[in-house]
Amino acid sequence: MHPEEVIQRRVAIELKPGSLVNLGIGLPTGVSHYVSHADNILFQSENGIVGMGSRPPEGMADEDLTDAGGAFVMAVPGAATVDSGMSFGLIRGGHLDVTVLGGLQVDERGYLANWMIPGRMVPGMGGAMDLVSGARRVIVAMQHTAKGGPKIVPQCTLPITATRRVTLIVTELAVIEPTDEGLVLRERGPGVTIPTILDGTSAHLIIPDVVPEMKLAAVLAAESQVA
Amino acid sequence: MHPEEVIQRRVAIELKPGSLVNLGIGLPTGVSHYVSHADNILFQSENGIVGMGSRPPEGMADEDLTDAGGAFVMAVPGAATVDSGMSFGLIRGGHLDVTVLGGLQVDERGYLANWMIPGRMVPGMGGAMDLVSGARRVIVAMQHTAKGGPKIVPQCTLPITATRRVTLIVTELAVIEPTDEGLVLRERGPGVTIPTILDGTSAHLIIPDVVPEMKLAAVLAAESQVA
Amino acid sequence: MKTAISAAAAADLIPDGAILMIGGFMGAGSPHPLIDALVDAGRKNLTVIANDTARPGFGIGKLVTAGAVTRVITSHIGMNPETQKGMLSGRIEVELVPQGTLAERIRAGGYGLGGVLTKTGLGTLAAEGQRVIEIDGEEWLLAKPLKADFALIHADRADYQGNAAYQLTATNFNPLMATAAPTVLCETREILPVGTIPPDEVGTPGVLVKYLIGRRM
Amino acid sequence: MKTAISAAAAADLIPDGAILMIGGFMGAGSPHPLIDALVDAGRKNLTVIANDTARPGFGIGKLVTAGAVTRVITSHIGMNPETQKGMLSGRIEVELVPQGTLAERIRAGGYGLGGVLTKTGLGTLAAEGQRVIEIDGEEWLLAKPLKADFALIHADRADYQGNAAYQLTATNFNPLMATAAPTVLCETREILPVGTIPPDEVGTPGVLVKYLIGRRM
Repeated sequence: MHPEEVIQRRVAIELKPGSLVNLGIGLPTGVSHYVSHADNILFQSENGIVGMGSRPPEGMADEDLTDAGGAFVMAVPGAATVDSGMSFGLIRGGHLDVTVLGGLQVDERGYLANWMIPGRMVPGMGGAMDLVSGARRVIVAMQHTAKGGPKIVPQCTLPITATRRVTLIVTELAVIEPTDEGLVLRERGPGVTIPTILDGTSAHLIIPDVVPEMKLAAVLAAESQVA
Repeated sequence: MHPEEVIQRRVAIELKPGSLVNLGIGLPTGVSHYVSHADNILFQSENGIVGMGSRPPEGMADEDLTDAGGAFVMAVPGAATVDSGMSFGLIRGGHLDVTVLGGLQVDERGYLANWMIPGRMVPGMGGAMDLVSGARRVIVAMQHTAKGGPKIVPQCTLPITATRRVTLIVTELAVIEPTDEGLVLRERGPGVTIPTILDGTSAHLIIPDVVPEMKLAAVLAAESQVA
Repeated sequence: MKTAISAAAAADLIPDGAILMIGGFMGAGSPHPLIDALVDAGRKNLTVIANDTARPGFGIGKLVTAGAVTRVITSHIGMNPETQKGMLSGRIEVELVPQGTLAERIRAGGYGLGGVLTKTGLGTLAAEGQRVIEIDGEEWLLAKPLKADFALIHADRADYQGNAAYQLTATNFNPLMATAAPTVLCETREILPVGTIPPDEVGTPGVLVKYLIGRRM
Repeated sequence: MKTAISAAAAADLIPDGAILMIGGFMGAGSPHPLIDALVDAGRKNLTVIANDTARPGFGIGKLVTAGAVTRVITSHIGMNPETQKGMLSGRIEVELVPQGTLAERIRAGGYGLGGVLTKTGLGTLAAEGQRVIEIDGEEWLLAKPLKADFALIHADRADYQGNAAYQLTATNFNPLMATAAPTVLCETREILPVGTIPPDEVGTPGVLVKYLIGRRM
């Protein structure tokens, strides 16, 4: 299984029926492929829509209906559009249940760095700082390492996105929960051993007696996909 | 002529074509009777409408279309409705050209008191403090005296509405402009002499060499009335 | 999908002593059936955050008349002598807030902002006990965010997802209050099927609304 | 009644060195004909306040490509390598602001508020050089209001009074920006007779708009 699929299917399990969810551009967006329509999960996009749908079929795009990356989307029945003030009111005001974001680094404090690499890549924070500060739950969905180097580190060397501890880190190797005591290893990836996880992690991990293998959301029939 | 009519017709002259105007409940509301429809003046009501019209004919009221006093109104073509946040954004943000309010006292600093009499009448400030702080021009429209006592005083004894100097005071006896130097008598009421004005005023008035009699807006045919 | 309940069932959710935001402006755009149900249920000791207390026997005025209210945060009580009498006798604690500041304080509560910086009220009684912040040599009054236990709002129409649309000057404080309480009860003229309110007509996204109360239930 | 002018005439109103707010989000809801006209007019030294600088050759990206922009206040330049290159070379001064804070700073400018108090950015690079205000033991970042000389917005439709209505996610920053500049230029698909946009559909009251630019002129 491709690492991205593992991550997306594991994150999908975290999304409770009826919740409001913001998925970052890239890997997080793919989580929606594993969410059942029956769960009535609403996707919010910070450019101003609650109830974002999937990509429109060829020829049915509208330039006034896009996602935060500028790509065309559809709206689900019961969607609402809002201006940028209210969009971030929903985010900052604690009305967003979950945000799923990519990460460059996460550290033992549970702090996320995901918006710049000084001198090399300065895209700007966009909505990331508001999302990490304001969402009720922050899930970091990222590959465990980058070019073989650890991304889960003792302390972020890259500029952090917020001084708020994220809720959960999901990689293809592990599910890790930041706590008062530090980073706790909660689950292992499919067929992954604890030494493999430790190998790819420079942060200290607290290892409970039992670390089960992660469950993954089912692969849905194409017609159930919402985005 | 009734004192209220003098005040209303004099204030009407202050309203420039195309401007956005908020009229307080009571005496100020009557100013609209002397405004020509051709001047395209828009009336704003702080409960959330730009383009408020007159009272609806019998049987044509709608409970969702009211003025700030809760009375039924109509909307002019091109009206817009807004929530309370934006309504006061227009007021506080300097987008309102003129507010016309009643007054209990105005003093030599040009400060207005119009929202309470301690221990006797505490209606609350409603929108008055925002209107006096935020409108580009603040016109106080009031009778010159109350029960024979002066209302234009050296310093307000009642709680002030704002520490912002009002633009103009219009009474049935006089038009007075607060300036850096103090209160300047600009105009006399119809047939009113300067001694009569001074008699009803406890504040110091600066009297220029020429103090003309005030001009009044014409009485319009009923069909021209907008409110 | 949101639960559609009767006004009486809605009143049952609200305990004595609760802090309520109630939409409306002199009664226009108030959730009248919810107010009636609270009076019928004999609620006591309520705190009401609202633009005004309407008039005796109308809108929020009914709660004042019934003795259900012991504290109000409001901009105007001038049309309700009963609220004024209650304040002067000490039976009702009244915090008077300039209307525009009240709107922004509610929005700040709902939008996760730390406060409101305004010139309105500077140097007046409304500034008493409040902090003045100097920014680049200018003074601003710091007004704090407001939140409530319940927001009781009125919408013209809503769908079963909770999406609410407002009409004309009945809009007023309703969309702001819908953001500032964990439990939002939306009273509405009609509850429509999901998908029948166009996205641009929605003033309050359904995610903010917990209960719907239709007038024809 | 508002003056309806061509995009070229609109560009003539805007001098080199002006501070502009430009609506849109990755190009969606941007006033594209006005951007084209500014490029055609060869404007220089502009400050642009906008959510992003879109992509090279699209939306605000065209102004960057043309070298018309020397300063941007924005939340995201990640899709436009030219803006990033300009920033790294020092040719374009870039102030990066979290998106929600940018929206509130613009609104504060337009709504007469003294600033924005937010937790977003606290303890990060985005807080550098900014004031932290403690309120009841909690820390908040103070972000200052933004204003511009001109706001260039896009609306779906407008009437000759300047009332503007927005559509779907093309709304974004447009209604906020329409409050924060003394001269608002509203580019729109169609200009309609006064009275044909229902009051509840108006997102920006006409009093805020100075010039209308129709696509079919």
